[in-house]
Amino acid sequence: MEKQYLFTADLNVKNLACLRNEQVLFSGLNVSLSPENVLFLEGENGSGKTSLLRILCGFRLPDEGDITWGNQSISSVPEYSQNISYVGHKNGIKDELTVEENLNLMRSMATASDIETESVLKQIGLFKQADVLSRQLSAGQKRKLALARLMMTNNSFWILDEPFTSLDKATVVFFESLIKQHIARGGMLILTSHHDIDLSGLSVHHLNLSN
Amino acid sequence: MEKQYLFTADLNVKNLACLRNEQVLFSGLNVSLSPENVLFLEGENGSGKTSLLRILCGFRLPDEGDITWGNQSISSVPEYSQNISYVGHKNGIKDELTVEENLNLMRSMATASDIETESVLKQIGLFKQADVLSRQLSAGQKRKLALARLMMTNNSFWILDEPFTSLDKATVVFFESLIKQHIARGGMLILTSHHDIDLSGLSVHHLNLSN
Amino acid sequence: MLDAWLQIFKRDLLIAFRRRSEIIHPLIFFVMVISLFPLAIGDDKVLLQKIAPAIIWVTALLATMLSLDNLFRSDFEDGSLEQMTLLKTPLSLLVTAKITAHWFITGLPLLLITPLLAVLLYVPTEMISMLLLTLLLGTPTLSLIGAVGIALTVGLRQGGVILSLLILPLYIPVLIFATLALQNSAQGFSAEAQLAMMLAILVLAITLSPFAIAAALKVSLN
Amino acid sequence: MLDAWLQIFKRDLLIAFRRRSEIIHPLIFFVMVISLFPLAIGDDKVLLQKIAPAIIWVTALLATMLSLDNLFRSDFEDGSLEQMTLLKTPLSLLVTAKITAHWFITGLPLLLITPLLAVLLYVPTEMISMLLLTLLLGTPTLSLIGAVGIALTVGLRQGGVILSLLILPLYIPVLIFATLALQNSAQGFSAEAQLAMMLAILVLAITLSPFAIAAALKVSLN
Amino acid sequence: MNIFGSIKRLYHQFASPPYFYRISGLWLPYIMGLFVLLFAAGLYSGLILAPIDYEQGEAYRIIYVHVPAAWMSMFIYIVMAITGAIGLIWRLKLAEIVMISSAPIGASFTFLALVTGSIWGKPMWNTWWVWDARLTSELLLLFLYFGVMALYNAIEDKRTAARAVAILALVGVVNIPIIHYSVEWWNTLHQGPTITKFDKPSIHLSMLVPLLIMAVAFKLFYIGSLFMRVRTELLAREQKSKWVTQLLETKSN
Ligand code: HEM
Ligand SMILES: Nc1ncnc2c1ncn2[C@@H]1O[C@H](COP(=O)(O)OP(=O)(O)OP(=O)(O)O)[C@@H](O)[C@H]1O
Ligand SMILES: Nc1ncnc2c1ncn2[C@@H]1O[C@H](COP(=O)(O)OP(=O)(O)OP(=O)(O)O)[C@@H](O)[C@H]1O
Ligand SMILES: [Mg+2]
Ligand SMILES: [Mg+2]
Repeated sequence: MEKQYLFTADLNVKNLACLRNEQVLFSGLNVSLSPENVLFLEGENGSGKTSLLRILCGFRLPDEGDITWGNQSISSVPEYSQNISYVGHKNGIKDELTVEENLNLMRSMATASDIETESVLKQIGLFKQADVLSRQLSAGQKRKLALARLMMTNNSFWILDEPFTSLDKATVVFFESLIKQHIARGGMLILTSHHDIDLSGLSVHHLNLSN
Repeated sequence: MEKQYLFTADLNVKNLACLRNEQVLFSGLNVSLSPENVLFLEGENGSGKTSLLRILCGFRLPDEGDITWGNQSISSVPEYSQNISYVGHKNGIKDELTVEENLNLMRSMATASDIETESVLKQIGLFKQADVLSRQLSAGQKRKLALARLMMTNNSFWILDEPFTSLDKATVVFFESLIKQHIARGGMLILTSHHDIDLSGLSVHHLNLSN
Repeated sequence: MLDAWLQIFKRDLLIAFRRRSEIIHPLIFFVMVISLFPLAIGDDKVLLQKIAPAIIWVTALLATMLSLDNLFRSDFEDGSLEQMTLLKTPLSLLVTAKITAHWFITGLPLLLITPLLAVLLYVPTEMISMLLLTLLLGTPTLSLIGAVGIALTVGLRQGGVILSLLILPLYIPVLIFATLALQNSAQGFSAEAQLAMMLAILVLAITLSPFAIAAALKVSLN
Repeated sequence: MLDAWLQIFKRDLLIAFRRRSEIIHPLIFFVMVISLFPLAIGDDKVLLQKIAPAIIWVTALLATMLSLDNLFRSDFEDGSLEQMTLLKTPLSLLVTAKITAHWFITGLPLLLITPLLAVLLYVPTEMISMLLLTLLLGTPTLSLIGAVGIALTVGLRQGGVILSLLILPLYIPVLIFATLALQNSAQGFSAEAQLAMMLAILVLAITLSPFAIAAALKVSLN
Repeated sequence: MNIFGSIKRLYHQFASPPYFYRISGLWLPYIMGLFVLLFAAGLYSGLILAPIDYEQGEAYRIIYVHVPAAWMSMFIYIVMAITGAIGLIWRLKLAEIVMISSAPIGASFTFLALVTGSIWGKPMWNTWWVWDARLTSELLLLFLYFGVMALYNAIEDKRTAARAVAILALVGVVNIPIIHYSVEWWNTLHQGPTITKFDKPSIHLSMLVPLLIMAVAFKLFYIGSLFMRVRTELLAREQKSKWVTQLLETKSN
């Protein structure tokens, strides 16, 4: 049994609004999420899922509303964003580094997890490619590497935008079980996906952004 | 009932091999595909699906083997590649053009189909975004626009690499029906997808590249 | 065929106008870099007058080279290049559309602003027309040759291909003939020989480089 | 904290060595552009000697500006930048790691090759040390200021496009002080005032620009 | 209730778009009217009442446009930097709009200073342009203004654009002292400080007074045209907000 996460709290979103090009994407949005819970964002293409996730990460300022983490505004809790593992549409890996170098870099920049790089490589099936430049990976292999970020650190809040694009079925199953472990350890997760994801046994809240 | 395609022939792949970084991805590959048929490429991440598709498009030369189109080597039939509609991992749309301009550009560069741009916009659900710069689209909206390429021209050979990434369910259903129409008109299709695609009623050949 | 040419030509012009800055940038670069020299040298009229043609030509050359940087890059990265190779119109023809558009967007404005800069650098008025003539004959050549280099580097981004190493040596003949022509005409000699040579190079570049460019681009798709 | 700094520093050096051309390119550019001038002007010793410091400085400035182009671009495009803002170490500190690495990769080689180029341009040997001193004080400032411009434009696809409009005006004070220092010392006057000024600008740039850069990068992520 | 709180409240009230729109609409006619009066007075006293300069003859009279324009070019840039900082820190929309609306006005004054300067330079120095420090740094100021406008136009999302521009304006503000002190740091052709040495202005009072009148007139013109620009920009940005729709309704009735 893995260790429980130490740093967790409730996330509360109140009356949130987001504009793009003077168009309201969503407004008056209220959500909250506690540890051991999953928030599944749904909505058609262009409904604002990515925009919402980026606001939660702090990349983008909301046009209205407040986001609190344990009753404090997220902008006043620096630990909040340091505790996020984000995998967005972009992979966030360096093409010019090898697979192993990329993994080690991810680990060294944050509170590292205990797991060995070698073991991660084996689990995501890139052990043979450890010394290959990431540029030479296939689309799905790159995505695997991006998701491996989740295993390298000890962050309790995961934000995943369409995480399973290009992944083959076996890898999807692996990451699904990783998500379950994460939740069991007291983690939190917000994700979007247009494909069905097996989250059976977890407490999943759905939020649909289409209107 | 739509018009049948005029330019079609059998595709034959003989003894094909592809190397990447001195590693054999596949070799001794034999496939053939006739009009009104679908070839579904399968295989785990990094098994060489994209590489195979790019060879068929003529972007990459095979390391061994022959590809013929109606018994002629594809390199000696310039019409072969002009008859391909390819949607790869990259979208092939110009960020700085509006949605409508992108569509018109796709149409003007090849044998155009009869369908009106406006009607395409409505069908793919981008009618409201017609004058939006493509850079400002969401991931899924961009993908829709890339796939709209299929509707703008009269090409009988479609090559689709992971076409439905980021698409919402309604759009997936729409493009599935488009594929069925295409095949009914005597078209050919090669595609890859890690997600299940509803191709019921079509004659689908499966080829698995994992070994 | 010509239709596709026109479409690409129009597309590139349109994109440039959308970005607007794409047109102004080489111009601003040209003006700014040229005005760096008087600042660095000091306001010495005789000296500036002497080196003005060299400064203007070297800067025009750099502005052209730098403005080319994006000529195929974005088409390569967004996948448009793949699509272009699947068209009826041969790629070698399509690239000429792109280069023509590029010259209209960058080369022409340079020509138009040159008289003003020449005056600021104390170039005698009777030499300005010769300066313009050399630029008119030279900048299209620079665009064409530069495009070959860019095409080679676009796919091999990682491969250690060094743009200025590829391009600048090829630019040097143009530069030498142009400045020789200017020196000759400043001293009252005829510059016809040099101008003829520049014209010859231009014709050669127009006929050959499209094929080189198309071939290089196809390699980059591998 | 310092650990993350070192990691980014090492990462950037490693990537640069992987690409190799990244290191050589500004150097090649520097050498080639400087050698264009004797070609364009003709081998006039007195003239070249007079304008050599100006040429070297203007070219160094351009080389720095151009080499910066990719400083944040690839981090932005592949999503590493997003990840960097989620770290414990403040972004303003991490960017200094990147800029330091960048200076070691581009600024330092320029310094090392300058004596050779100076000799080729007939710069008197006693002036070379002053030239190096101005470059040593100046090029880090150029990197820091340039990085602000780069950070502001990184989100724009056409990034490099308005770059020179943003950056070159900010470079000019450095250029003026450096060339004034050189002129003074060439005429046997003291250049201390100018050097002190350059040092002051450098200190100012080191203390303030990291914050401006980090803010600009965050804006780009929007 | 403390004084600090009431200042803050006042400030927030003034910075709220509808309030600003209403107040500026009330003030605008007076500002422009005063501008016209002062401008006429300045021109009259400068071009007709003030004595001829014993060295420069009539040509010097261009000073009444040149110097105020040059001052405005620097003043407006500083305003941009300050409002930019306010916009960055407190995310005040109005500050952002004031900043970005100032840019074209500032650029125009800079252009005016350059043109009048070089018109003046022709009789004085016998050349339209010299590459000296003040002239060059003023030219740079023009480029900085252009850079600000170009960057703003290049970014679609206007709030993002405003933040980016604010950073640029703050960084570029270092150029202002360089312009101002350039005549002291470098020996240049350009006139040294004559007016700004307040302890002992080396200019005759009868020349100084019209100059100061013109300076005030130019400031008023800036404020007036700034108000007009800000008002249109506010309307454009807040199209969909309640106060604008109400405004339009009352207008159309
Ligand atoms: C294109 C040419 C010129 C430019 C760009 C220019 C620029 C400037 C600038 C920026 C200032 C304001 C300086 C400050 O307050 O810090 C200024 C002030 C002034 N300029 Fe010029 N100028 C030009 C030509 C001239 C000429 C030809 C003259 C007359 C010989 C002249 C006379 C003055 C005077 C008397 C002042 C007021 C100085 C003071 O601050 O006390 N300028 N000019
Ligand atoms: N540019 C490249 N240079 C060198 N090797 C490459 C390059 N692109 C891909 N490869 C290698 O070729 C193999 C096949 O890649 P390909 O992209 O064809 O896989 P794929 O089947 O499409 O995978 P996915 O399902 O992830 O898209 C991979 O092992 C990869 O490492
Ligand atoms: N950079 C941008 N500038 C302006 N508008 C944008 C930008 N990015 C996205 N938008 C707009 O914001 C809206 C929401 O985009 P977002 O990426 O959040 O959608 P999404 O729900 O993630 O869609 P998808 O399922 O396709 O990923 C879209 O309508 C899009 O047009
Ligand atoms: Mg999305
Ligand atoms: Mg693939």
